[in-house]
Amino acid sequence: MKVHLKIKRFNPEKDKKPYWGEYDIEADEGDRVLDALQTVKWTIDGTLNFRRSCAHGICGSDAVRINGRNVLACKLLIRDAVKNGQITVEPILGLPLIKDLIVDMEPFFAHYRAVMPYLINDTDPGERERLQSPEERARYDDTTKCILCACCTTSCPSFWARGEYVGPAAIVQAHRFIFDSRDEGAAQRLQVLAEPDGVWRCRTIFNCTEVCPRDIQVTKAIGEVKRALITGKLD
Amino acid sequence: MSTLFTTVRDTLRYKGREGQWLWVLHRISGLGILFYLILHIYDMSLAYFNVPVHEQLMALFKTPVFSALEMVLAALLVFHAVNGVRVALLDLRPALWARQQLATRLALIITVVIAAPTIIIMLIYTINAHLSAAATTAIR
Amino acid sequence: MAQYHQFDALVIGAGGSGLMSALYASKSVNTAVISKLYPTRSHTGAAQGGISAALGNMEPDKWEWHAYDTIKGGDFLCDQDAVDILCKEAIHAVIDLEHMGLPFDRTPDGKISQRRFGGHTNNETKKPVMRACHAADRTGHMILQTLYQQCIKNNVRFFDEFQMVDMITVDGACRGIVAVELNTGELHVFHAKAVMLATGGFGKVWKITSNAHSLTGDGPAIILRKSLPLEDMEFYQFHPTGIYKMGILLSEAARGEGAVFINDKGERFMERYAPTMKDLASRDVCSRSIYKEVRAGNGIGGKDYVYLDFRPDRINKYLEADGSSRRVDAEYIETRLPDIIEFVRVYMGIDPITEPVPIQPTAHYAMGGIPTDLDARVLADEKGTVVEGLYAAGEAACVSVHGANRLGTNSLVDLIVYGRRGGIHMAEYAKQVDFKLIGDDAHKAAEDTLNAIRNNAGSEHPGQIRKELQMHMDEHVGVFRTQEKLEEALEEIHRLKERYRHIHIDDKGRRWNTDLMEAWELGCLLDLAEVTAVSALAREESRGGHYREDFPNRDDQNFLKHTMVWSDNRITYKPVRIGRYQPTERKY
Amino acid sequence: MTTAGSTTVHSVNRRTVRPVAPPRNGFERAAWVFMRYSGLVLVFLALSHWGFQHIFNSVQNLTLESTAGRWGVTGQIATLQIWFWRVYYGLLLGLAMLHGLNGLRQVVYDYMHFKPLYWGFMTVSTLLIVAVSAAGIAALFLGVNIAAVGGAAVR
Ligand SMILES: Cc1cc2nc3c(=O)[nH]c(=O)nc-3n(C[C@H](O)[C@H](O)[C@H](O)COP(=O)(O)OP(=O)(O)OC[C@H]3O[C@@H](n4cnc5c(N)ncnc54)[C@H](O)[C@@H]3O)c2cc1C
Ligand code: HEM
Ligand code: SF4
Ligand code: F3S
Ligand code: FES
Repeated sequence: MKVHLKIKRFNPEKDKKPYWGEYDIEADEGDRVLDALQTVKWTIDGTLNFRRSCAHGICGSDAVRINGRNVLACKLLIRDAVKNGQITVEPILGLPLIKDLIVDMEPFFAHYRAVMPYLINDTDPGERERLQSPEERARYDDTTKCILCACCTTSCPSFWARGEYVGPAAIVQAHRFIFDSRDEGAAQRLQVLAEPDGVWRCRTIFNCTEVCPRDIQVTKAIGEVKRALITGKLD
Repeated sequence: MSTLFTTVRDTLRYKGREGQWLWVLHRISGLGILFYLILHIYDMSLAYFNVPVHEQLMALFKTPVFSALEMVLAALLVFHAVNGVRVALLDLRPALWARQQLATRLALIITVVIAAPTIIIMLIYTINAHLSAAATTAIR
Repeated sequence: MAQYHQFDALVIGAGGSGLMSALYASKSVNTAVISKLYPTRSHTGAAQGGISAALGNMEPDKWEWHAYDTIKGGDFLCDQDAVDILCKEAIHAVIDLEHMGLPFDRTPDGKISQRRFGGHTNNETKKPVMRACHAADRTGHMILQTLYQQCIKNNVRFFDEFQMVDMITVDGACRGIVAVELNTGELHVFHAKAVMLATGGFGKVWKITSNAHSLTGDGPAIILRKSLPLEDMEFYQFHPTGIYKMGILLSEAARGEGAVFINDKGERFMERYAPTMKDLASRDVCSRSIYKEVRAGNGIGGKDYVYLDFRPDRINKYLEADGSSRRVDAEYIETRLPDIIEFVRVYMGIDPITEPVPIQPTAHYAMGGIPTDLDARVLADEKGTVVEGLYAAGEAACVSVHGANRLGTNSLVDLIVYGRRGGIHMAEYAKQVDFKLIGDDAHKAAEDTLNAIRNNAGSEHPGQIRKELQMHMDEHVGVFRTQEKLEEALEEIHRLKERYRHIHIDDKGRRWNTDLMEAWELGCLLDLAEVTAVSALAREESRGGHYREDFPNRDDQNFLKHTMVWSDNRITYKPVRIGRYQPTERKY
Repeated sequence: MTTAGSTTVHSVNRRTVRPVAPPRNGFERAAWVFMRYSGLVLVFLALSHWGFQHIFNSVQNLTLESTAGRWGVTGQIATLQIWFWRVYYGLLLGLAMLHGLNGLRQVVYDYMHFKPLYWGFMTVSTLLIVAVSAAGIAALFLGVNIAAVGGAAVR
C-alpha cells in the first residue's frame, strides 16, 4: 500500500529548527514502521537518522513518537499506524534532541544508575545458587522485563516538567531489586526514591503504563514503591 | 519557568490518554480553587476587619460576571474533588490499578452528573435574583 | 586530530561476552568497554530459550553428557578440550550469574529451573534432558541486564555509541583500536595493552535472519583486513523456526515445551527424519528437514514454509503419543513462553494458542569466526601463533566449541565461560606488560577510509548493494549448497565488491552520520560474505550446518579439520583436537 | 499448571512480605499522604459548604446578616451552634489552605527550577496564604463586626 510518511527532521549542523520531511513510499501492511523508516533511508534520503537494532521490540533502541504517542517503531505495524494514508514520526520528548529522531539518552541512563540497579547482597552465597521460591521470583517478575527503551519516562508529564525526576523507568528498575528476596539494598534505594525528585513526583498519570512496549504495569510498580515507603513493608 | 512552556507545549504535542488530560485539569482546577479561596477568605475576614469593603466585595460577587466565574469554579471544584478521590483511591488501593481506564471515565461521568445540576441551580438563582432586583427597581 | 585514551584492557562490544570479560578484567586492571550500541541494546538481549549447564536440578545430569551432546551436535568438528572446559565451567558460570542477581525461573524448592532443548540428552537413556536454565523466554535479556548491572556496580568505564573502525597493530601485536564517536563524528584512538573483540555475529549477510541490524561482523572483518585469518566460516547456522518472511526467532524452547513441526498434510514430519529426538533434533537437521518437506511439495499451501504448532491440546496429544505423562495448558504455555507468543501476536497477527504458526528457517548464528585459544587469545595462523594483546570471545570468535553446528543454549554458555576466561587472562597479561608505543598517526588509516566513503562521488547506492548481497546469499549460500551455486554467489559478491568501490552516500555531515557508518558496515558484510562462500566452496563434504548437495556425506578422511580463510581467499586447514570421543555417525 | 516433578522442600519462603527501614527524609512522604487524606476529608467539607452556599442557598441571597447568623456577632457569647460553625469552617479553611499550599508547592517545584526564584515565590505565597488564613480564622472567632455598619440591626 502507499504510505505518506511525515518525519520530524533536524540536522544540528545545518538547521536552526526542526522541520517536517515528507516521503511517499510503498509498504506492506504487515511491515513494521521501522521498515518504512529503513525504506526512506535506503532508497530516498540517506541523511535520515534514527537508532535501531533488533527490529523486534527487544533491544529498546527505537523509541519514537508515532502519531503523537511513544512506541517502538519496530513494534508497530504499518496497518495499525496509518491514519488517512499517513504516518507521523517524531522524536521522543523530554530529552535533548540531537539529530532527526535521535535524542540524547544520557540523562535517562543517569537516572537509571542513580537507583543502584544491581543486586546488593554481601553475604557469601556459597557454592550453589541462592534459593528463591517461585512465589518470591514471581513477586518482581513484571519489572525484570524492562528494556530501558525510555518510552515511559519520556511520556511522563512530570518528567517533561522536571528532568530531574528519576522517572518511571528508573523506578521500575529499582522495583525489580527492591522486591527481589535476594537483595539487601532496598533501604538504600528507597532512600534515593524518597527524595523530592523520587517517586513522589509521580502524579499517577498512567501515560507510562499505556506506552510500555513490554506491557509492564509501570504505575503499579511505582505505587508499590510508594506503599513500601509509607508502610515500611515490602509486600 | 521555561519548563512551564515545555510542559504545556509537550502536553499539547503528546497524544496522551485520559490520564494526562485529567492531570492537566486537576492542576488547573486546584490552582483555580486556591486562588478563589484566598480571595474568598480575605473577603470574609473583612466581615470583622473592614465591613464596608466586605459589603462592596459582596456586591461585586453578585454581578453576572462573577456569577459566571463562580459557575466555572463550581465545575472545577466538583471535578477536582471527584478526580482527587479517583487519584487517592488508586494510590491507596493498588488493586484498582487494573481498572484505571474505567476510573478515568467514571470520574468524568460523576463530575458531569454532579456539576451540571449544580450549575443549573446556580443559574436559576442568579437569574431569579437579577429578575427580582430588576422588578424591585421597576416598582420603585 | 583524534582524541587519545589509554586503558590496560579494552573490550569492544557490550554483549554477553564483552560485558563478562570486562567485568572480570576490571576486577584488577583499568578497563573500558566500547560499544556502537548502548550495552543493553546488544543482541544478547534477544536470546530467548536458555543457557545450558549440567546442574542436575530437575533430573540427573553430568557435564560429560553435556560435552558429548555438544560434540555430537557439532558433528565432531569441535575441539574437544575446549568443549570440556565449556561444559565443566558452565556449571560454575551459571551459578555465578545467579549470584550476580540473574532472575532465573525456579523449581518448587527454590533452585534454578531447567528445561529441555534441542540436542541435549541424557546419554544413558538417549532421551532429551532438562539442562537449559531459563528465565521465561528472556534468558538473554536477563543475562545482558545482569552483566550490565554488575559492570555499573564495579564502575567499568563505558564508551557508548562509539564504533570501532580500525585496529592498531604494530609488529603483529595489537596495541589498541580506533573508534568513531557517533555523536560527534570524531575519531578516538584507544591505546591499550590488551584488546578483546566481542562484536557479535554477522547475520545481516543474509536477508531472512534472526539477527539485529547492527550485526554486521565488524570485528571479524577488521581481523581480515589486518591479514589475519577467520576460522570455519562455512559453518553458519540456520535456525529452523523463524517467523515466516521476517526471520524473527521463535526459540527452540517452544519445542522444548512440546511444540512440533507440521507440514501441509498435518504430519509431524520430524518423526521421519529423527525418530528418537524428533522435533528436538539439532537445528541443522530440523532446518534441512523443513526444506526437504517444502521440496516434496509438503510446504503449507505448496509454499516455502511449514507450521510450528504449540496449541496446548496438540502438544498434549503428542506428549501422550510419546508416552510422556506431562501435560500443558494455555496458562502454562503463556507463562513459559510469553515473549515469543507476543511476537507471533504482534508480527503475524495470529494467536499461537489457537492457531499454528508459519515458520521458515532463518540465518541465525556463526559457528565460525576469529580463531582463539582456550584463553580467548586470537590466533594468527593454523599453527596456533598467538597475536599478542588481542583477544576475542562470543559469537565473533571461534574457539571452537560449536564445531559444525551449535546446540541451542550453548552460545550463551560460550559467552560467559570464554568471556570470563578471556577477561581474566587479559588482566593477567596487562599486569605483566608495559604500554608499547603507537604512532601519532594511528588514526590516519581509519580517517582515510571514512573520508573515502564520505567523499566518493560514485553512482552506486549502498542500500541497493546490501539488498542484492542478501538476496544472493539467501539463494546460494543458504541451507543447501552446491558448487555451482557457491561459484555463482562468489562471482556476484565480487561484482558487488567492485560496485561498492563506486558508492556515494547522501549524508556528508559529522554528527550521527549513520549513512556513513552503514556504508562502512556494508564493506564488512561484503568481506564476510566472500570468505563464507570461499570456505563453503572448499569444503567438499556435508557436516553440521554446512550441507553440500553435491557432497551429501560427511567425509572425515579429508575434512575432519578446521578451515582458516584469509582476505585474499587463501585457505589453510588445521586439525581438530579430538579428545575422548571419536567421530561416529550422527543420528537423532 | 504443570511443573516438572521435583520434591518440595519447605525451607523456601513462600510469603513475600518483608520489613524495610523507612528513609530519613519523610517530608515528601508526609506531604503526599496528607494530600490524599486531606483531599478525602475535603470532599465532605468543601462540597457540603458549596452545597449550603450555592444550592440550598445562593450567593445572591448572602448578606452580612446571614453570615452573622452562623459566625455570631462581635462580642456575642458563642452558642453551641456557633461553635459548630467555628469548628466546621476552621477545619475547612485550615485543611483547604494547607492542601492548596502544598499543591501550589508541587506545581511551583515542577516549573521553577531556579532555586532562589522557587524559594522566593514560595516564601511570598506562604506568607500570603498564612496571613489570609489567620485573618479568616480570626474573623471566624471574632464574629461579624456589625457595629461597624451601625449597630445591632440583625437581632
Ligand atoms: C533471536 C536470537 C535468539 C537466541 N537465543 C539463544 C539462546 O536461547 N541460547 C543461546 O545460547 N544463544 C542464543 N542466541 C545466540 C546468542 O544470543 C548470540 O550468539 C550471543 O548473544 C552473541 O553475543 P556476543 O556477546 O558475542 O555479541 P552481541 O550480544 O551481539 O553484542 C555485540 C556487541 O558488539 C558491539 N559492536 C559490534 N560492532 C562494533 C563495533 N564496530 N564497534 C563497537 N562495538 C561494536 C555491539 O554494540 C554489541 O554491544 C540467540 C540469538 C538470536 C539472534
Ligand atoms: C474537594 C476535595 C479535594 C480533593 C479530593 C482533593 C484531592 C487532591 C489530591 C489527591 C491531590 C494530589 C494530586 C496529585 O498529587 O497528583 C490534589 C492536588 C491539589 N489540590 Fe486538591 N483536593 C480537594 C480540594 C482542593 C481544594 C479546596 C484546593 C484549593 C485550595 C485544592 C488545591 C489543590 C492543588 C493546588 C493541588 C496540586 C495539583 C497538582 O499537583 O497538580 N484541592 N488535590
Ligand atoms: S518500563 Fe517499559 S517503557 Fe519504561 S523503559 Fe522499561 S520497557 Fe521501556
Ligand atoms: S506517566 Fe508519570 S506521573 Fe506517574 S504514572 Fe507514569 S510516572
Ligand atoms: S529495534 Fe530493537 S526495540 Fe526496536
